[in-house]
Amino acid sequence: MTVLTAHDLPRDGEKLKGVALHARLEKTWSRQPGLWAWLSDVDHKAIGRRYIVTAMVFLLLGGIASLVMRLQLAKPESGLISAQRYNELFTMHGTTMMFLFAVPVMEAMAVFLVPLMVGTRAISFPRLNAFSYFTYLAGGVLLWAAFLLNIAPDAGWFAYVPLSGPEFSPGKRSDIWAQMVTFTEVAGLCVAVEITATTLKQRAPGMSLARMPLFVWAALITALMTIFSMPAIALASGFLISDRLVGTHFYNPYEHGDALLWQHLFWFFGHPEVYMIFLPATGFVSHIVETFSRRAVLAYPAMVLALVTVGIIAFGVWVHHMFATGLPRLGFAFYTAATMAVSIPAGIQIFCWIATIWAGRPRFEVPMLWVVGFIVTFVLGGLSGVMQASVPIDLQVHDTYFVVAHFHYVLIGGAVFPLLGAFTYWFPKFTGRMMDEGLGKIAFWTAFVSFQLTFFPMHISGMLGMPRRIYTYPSGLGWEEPNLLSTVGAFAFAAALGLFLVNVFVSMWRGRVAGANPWDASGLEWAAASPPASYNFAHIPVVTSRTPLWDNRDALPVMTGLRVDDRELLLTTVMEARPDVREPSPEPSIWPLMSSLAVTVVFVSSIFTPWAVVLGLLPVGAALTAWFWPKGPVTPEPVIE
Amino acid sequence: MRRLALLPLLAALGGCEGIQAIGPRNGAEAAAISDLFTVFLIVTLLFYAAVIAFLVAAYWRRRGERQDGLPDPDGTNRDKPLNTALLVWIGAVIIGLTGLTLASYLTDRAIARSVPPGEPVLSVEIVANQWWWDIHYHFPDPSKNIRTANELHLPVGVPAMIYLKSNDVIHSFWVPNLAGKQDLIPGKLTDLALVPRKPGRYRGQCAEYCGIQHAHMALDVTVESKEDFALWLATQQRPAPAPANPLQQAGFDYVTTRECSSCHAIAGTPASGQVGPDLTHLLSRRSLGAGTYPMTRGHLYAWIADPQSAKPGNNMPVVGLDADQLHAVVAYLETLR
Amino acid sequence: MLRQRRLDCRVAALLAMTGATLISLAGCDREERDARGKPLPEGPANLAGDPRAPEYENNSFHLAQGQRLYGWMNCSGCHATGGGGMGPPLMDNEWRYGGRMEDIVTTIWNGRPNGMPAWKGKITEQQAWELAAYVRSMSAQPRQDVLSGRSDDISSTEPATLSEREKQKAEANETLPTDEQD
Amino acid sequence: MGKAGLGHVCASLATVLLATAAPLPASAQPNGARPAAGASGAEDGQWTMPSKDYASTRYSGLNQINGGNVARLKLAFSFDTNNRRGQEAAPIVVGSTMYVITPYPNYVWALDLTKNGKPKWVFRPHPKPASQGVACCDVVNRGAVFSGGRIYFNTLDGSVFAIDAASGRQVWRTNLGNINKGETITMAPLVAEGKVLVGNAGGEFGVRGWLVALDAGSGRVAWKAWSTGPDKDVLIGPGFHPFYAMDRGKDLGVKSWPAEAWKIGGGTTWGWISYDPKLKTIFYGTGNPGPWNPTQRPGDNKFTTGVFARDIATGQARWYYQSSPHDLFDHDDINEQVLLDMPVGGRMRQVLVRPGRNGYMYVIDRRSGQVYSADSYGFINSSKGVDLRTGRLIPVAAKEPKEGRVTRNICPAAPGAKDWNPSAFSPRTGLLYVPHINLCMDEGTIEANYIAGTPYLGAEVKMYAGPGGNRGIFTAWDPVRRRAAWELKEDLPLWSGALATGGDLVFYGTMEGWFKALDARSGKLLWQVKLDSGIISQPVSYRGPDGRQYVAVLTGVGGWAGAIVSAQLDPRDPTAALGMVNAMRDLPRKTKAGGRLYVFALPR
Repeated sequence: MTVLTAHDLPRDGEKLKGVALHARLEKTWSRQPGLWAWLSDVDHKAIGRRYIVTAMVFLLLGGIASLVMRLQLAKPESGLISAQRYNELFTMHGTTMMFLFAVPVMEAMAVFLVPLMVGTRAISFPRLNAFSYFTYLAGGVLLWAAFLLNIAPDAGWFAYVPLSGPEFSPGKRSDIWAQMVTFTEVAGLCVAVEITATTLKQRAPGMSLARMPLFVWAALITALMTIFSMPAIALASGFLISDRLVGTHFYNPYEHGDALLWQHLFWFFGHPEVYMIFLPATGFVSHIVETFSRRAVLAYPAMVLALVTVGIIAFGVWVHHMFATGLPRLGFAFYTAATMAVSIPAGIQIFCWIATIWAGRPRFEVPMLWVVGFIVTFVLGGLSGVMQASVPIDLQVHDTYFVVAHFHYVLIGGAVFPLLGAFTYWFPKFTGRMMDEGLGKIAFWTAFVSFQLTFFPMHISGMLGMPRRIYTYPSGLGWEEPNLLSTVGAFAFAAALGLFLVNVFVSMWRGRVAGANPWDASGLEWAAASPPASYNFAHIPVVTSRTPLWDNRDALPVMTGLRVDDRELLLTTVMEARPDVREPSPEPSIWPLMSSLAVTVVFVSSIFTPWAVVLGLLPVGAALTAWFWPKGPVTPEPVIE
Repeated sequence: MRRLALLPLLAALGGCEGIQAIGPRNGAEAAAISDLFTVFLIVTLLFYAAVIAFLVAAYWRRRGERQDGLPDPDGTNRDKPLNTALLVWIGAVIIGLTGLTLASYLTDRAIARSVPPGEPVLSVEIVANQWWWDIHYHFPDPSKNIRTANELHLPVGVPAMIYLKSNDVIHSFWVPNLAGKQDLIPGKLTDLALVPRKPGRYRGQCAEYCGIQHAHMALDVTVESKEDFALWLATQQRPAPAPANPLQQAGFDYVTTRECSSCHAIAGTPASGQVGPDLTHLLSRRSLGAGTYPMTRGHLYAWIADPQSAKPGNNMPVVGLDADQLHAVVAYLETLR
Repeated sequence: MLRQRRLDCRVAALLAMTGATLISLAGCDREERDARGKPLPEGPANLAGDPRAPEYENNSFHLAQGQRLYGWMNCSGCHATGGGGMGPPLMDNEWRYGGRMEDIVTTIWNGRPNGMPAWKGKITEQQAWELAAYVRSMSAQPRQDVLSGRSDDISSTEPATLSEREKQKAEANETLPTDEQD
Repeated sequence: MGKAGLGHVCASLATVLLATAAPLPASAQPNGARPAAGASGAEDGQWTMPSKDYASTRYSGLNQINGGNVARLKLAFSFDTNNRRGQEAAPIVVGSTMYVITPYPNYVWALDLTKNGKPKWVFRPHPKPASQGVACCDVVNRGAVFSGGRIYFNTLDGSVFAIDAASGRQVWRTNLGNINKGETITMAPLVAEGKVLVGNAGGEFGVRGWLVALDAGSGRVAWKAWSTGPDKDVLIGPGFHPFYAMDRGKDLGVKSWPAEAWKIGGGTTWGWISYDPKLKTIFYGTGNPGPWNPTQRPGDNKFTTGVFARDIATGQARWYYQSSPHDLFDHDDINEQVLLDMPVGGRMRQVLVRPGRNGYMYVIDRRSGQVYSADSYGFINSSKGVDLRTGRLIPVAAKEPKEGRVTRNICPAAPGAKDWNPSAFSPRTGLLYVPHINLCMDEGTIEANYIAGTPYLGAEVKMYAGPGGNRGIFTAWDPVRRRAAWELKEDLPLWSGALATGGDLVFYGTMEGWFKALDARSGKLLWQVKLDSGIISQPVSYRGPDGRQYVAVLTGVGGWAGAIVSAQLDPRDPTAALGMVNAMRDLPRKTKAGGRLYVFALPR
């Protein structure tokens, strides 16, 4: 072979920069036009955007479900919809919001933001990323198609056995639910792996763990939690399906199976899941607070520590969902303590954010408003959570509307508010334009007020003894007023979110065009263009502090020498992020989609026959083979004499 | 916000109102929990107030200050006091939580001891079904046992051990005025001690989603004086009276030989079905269909004519009685007092 | 950029479309819980292909109800889990009085001389149909996707979801052991 | 029949024997046990009642066939009853006529023994066909009785018939049972002191048990003693003196039940009755309480699963002993009681010996009802023994069936360590020959629903072989030394009765269809023949008109254990036939349905 010298390969650097470099990189990284290319795309920004859009669609669907339920509950003994329909609706609402909106949208934000924040050109395993999206989409479509076909699951979003078992949930409703879970498990695990690898190996030179942005920390912890908790639910739903399809007895108490086994497995996943939704949100808040307080977040080490602590404690609290099951009473003390302990790291974070505002020069723009709304709302939810950590109190409020109020306070107040703030904040990165400020403020205030109107009365209906998941209720128990209030509030809240969406669409077309760093923020993602080029960064930035763009206001130090004729990434060491090796990143491919389709066929048909699992392996195997087929020889690396 | 936050406080402390509320202190456990709840409420509200105050202050502090918009990266050098404050805050949080955990633990132990040893204990077995409560009172002399449904009677002040079973799915037994929840889990035997303190009529409801009619699985509870309870018991132990007139006789014949008797039992008659609620003293109860209807003649007609209209999906079928049969059946059932 | 965004919107469109197309496919009433039974002419099963037969047989909710009634009405006492005992087996393809839905409903409703009691007046018409549907499911006669894997009960027969559908004999097998006929 | 049959027999004679003999040292010197004085008459070569005599010895003094010549035993003649259900009856021999009663439809055949069993006449009672639907464990009949020129027998649908033995014409008929409530009659009546004693069956249907005494002449009811309910129904009066405190008290038949439950509480009396002419007392056992699910009937459930001693004239109870208070496992106590006079603790006592369903060999005083001993004769893990002070069974909590949860490995299973099939007693060896079973079960209970005429069980059962893997045992029990003299393991459950003869032989049949003769002292297998179908009936021996000794037995597998063959149950369902099918899946491969009488004798 001909011995090449280093000069023969095109690399970024002195010889190749500016427009020429951009053109060359564009040629290497950008996507070809056309639907086929679109389906084969592996760009983390494109996939991230798709993830977000899809998740928002599911948010809408879940939201509509909740509105119908609120209408039904507006007055006692209402006959608006049948009991069966109502049960399907709350199952769809919970399932959609937890499995198809909240967790995926947080993954989506990470998929889009993390590579930008750590200053790399692509996410690790980009094809896996594409695969995970399509798989997630398939799961969501499966669930909602079932709803349209009148075979929607109706056993609640945590599908307790034996109710969801073969005897008491005839037909395929519960199987569809369980398989939808399997879909989202697979998708979630894929993303978790990518995020872990990206954060640990692809950080810009100099971005040691001690300089890693807080959202990236949150994403990392979340990914690790996903990897540890998902197997539990996979086991649970696997047992359920085999009980229902091949008559195993995992959950059959009569044959010494155990109905509580389900609850243990489910909540061992289910409770960490809540923090998988909450932790990324705290990441958003940290970034927003930092940018709009014009100073670094107070006590960075404490904040990181808080994230890690939550991540660990999250696995020690699942039994607080089972205080009423008659497990040994003394053991409960531990779970009470653990649950209470979660509010220590949470308390630290809250304090640091407020202290940052205190010590900074706060600018109350829309993202910041959402953060304030978050603090006011989430803390209340957190405190009602502290109440439920107490066994005796929980025995009263468990499964009442008090709990419904609680988790909407922590999930909407604690995750959706920051998320909406984050949308406004990173909107320029998604679209290249700014969101409209006026609309944004109106949307926020309506959302904030109507949220309280919707969910605060639920504390009261709960205290007045209203259990959750009842499709109707008698008059005379004092439940009428709170429920009516909630219904009114719910519609106002929906309107507010509608307004937010309008703002999104309007701004997408007519929003003020944003520069690379419209908020004058400090993170690397703001060093890339808005929206970022297909290759994110022309040169890989070098990081010297926690707030790079503030500390190097004139020009960001960069490192050069990556090949531009091939998709090449720079891998760095885990702790110190010293440059390690150069690594090629996979080309676009249609096979992730094909594999995803093959997997879909297996999962869906295994609802009907166990043989699907065996036969289905063939197409899956074929698709994966094509996926991993070694690509043709690239121009070889030079041998330097 | 804080003004709103007082509402549950009122709900919790506003004792008497609510026959299915968490606040009232009608049972030993409920009272203990109610106190604990108040403690929690006060402590948490204090913390909440502190946070909000801090937030507002943080905002007002810098209001009106001209902002050059430039970030202040070396702000971190002036953080010493704040870091100290953070430590103080963490300390406060930990102290608060420890206090609450302790309070919660002690209350829990106290509840566990709520049945003093040696006191006369009433033993009641409650079997949950989709979607009704099957209630058995057990006595040393089995021939004194009684079976009723959807209505629990308890003598005031007498500790009652409630043994809980489920025939199908997981249900949850909950009479908030008296005590917290206890799930009924197939294949397991769970129990709960009730110590009613105040005579009155309360209402409980299944608190674990148990299928299509979860909403209509209520339980009426009557706490009464020992005398009244003894009276009630004596009535329940009596078999059903014989039909007194031809109409009742016709109803009797239908109920005890036709579809009804395949599922329902009426003591003293050939009807011995075990699948459905015992009807021996149907009319002595406050409601029909586990809280679906109040117990009135009209609703009796409605329920028997079409149990699927108000409680669709429940296991009582539409038998399709003609008018005469319906009148007869109702006439007979009305003798079951 | 704009192209990208339009394509993103297609995702949403895709969702809606799949839904729509699926709807146009079989309108699923096979899992409808109709507590009140089919709005069809009442009265005992007319042996000529009663329209209620498929309605009940291919509805998983009715099958499930049939399964519970089978226990509640003590069918299991004589016929066990289909293997029989005091009564003949129900899981095989031997049908003394015919194995079609209509035959089985008639057997349940009117009883049979050699020991099968008449359930007319003890259960409702609908319950008889539900029982018949469940009885047929013991030999996997209904469509596979309405069958249940097992009940929360003692483990007994192989799940209907896995078992081969028993080939139905064309006509009822009326012949009984000679000594039982007088 | 002739050649084919003989050929078949010879062929099977060649086949290897299955049973494995495990003889313990045979008891050399006799133990002093003998049939109750006056309860068994002198040997007349006839066999007039299934239990042979009032003491229920099932012992024939004839000794022409003995250990030396039994190997030459040959088929004399055979007769096809043309009935393919389970044949549990004992042929009755009076003079030169043999009377055979079939299962439903309960034909009675009179066979002329002088003409190799040529039918003289057949009587068809035409019982209601619907009665087949309420017979818990096959449509069996356990035999007819001859007395005073008449044949007395019961039909499945609850009727009692008296027919003229010579002509086969009906003398009277009395209906006692109501099949619409699930009441049937499968037992063999006992005729004594001009009374026909009949009990009902249907403990699986929540019927209320009773024993009725009919006037043998007219068929009118003399007295009726219920097994549950107030004392006046149970015929409990001043003369009632149970030995143990637990059985004393007023109206226990009501007070030991939840309200009303006694009305559907079982306690049927479908088994054996013995009679002591000296004491003028009958002894019989009562069946299981209903439903099987014990949680639905808290209390002792008197007077089920126990032994009654009654005055035969008035029916007034003398004493009662409940062997399984609050029965948990369907352990009916209807097994036979063999009346013996034997030394207990050095003194001769008038006792009854009964191999109980719950696995204990009870020795009970006939006068006082005191239990002298109760020793296990099979494998038991569901109880720790019998407390002789209180008389109560010592339960094992872990084996109690629970609602909604299977309890595993309960031994003995629902049919007990021994079911209805009666044992035989030989005064020559002083041993009791007990054909019994070795089954365990998994049982779970569910709330039973009562609908008149349908099963009232609330239990789900799966049975299987007990320790050792053999489902049957033939035990020679020494009632005095209170231990087994020798035991013989059988693969399949033993569902046939035993016969002991003066030739020191014991005969019994297996469910594969082997008819066997053993040495009464050592248990050595001396002769066996494979017959067309399994044997669950009661072999008898008699002196034929030609003076030769004959041994007769009915084949025709069935009953609870054999229903899988006789009713063509589906072996894929382990819970079929109340869980018995799980233990009998192999039976269809080992035998087929049948219904033939075989009579054997030594060649001339």
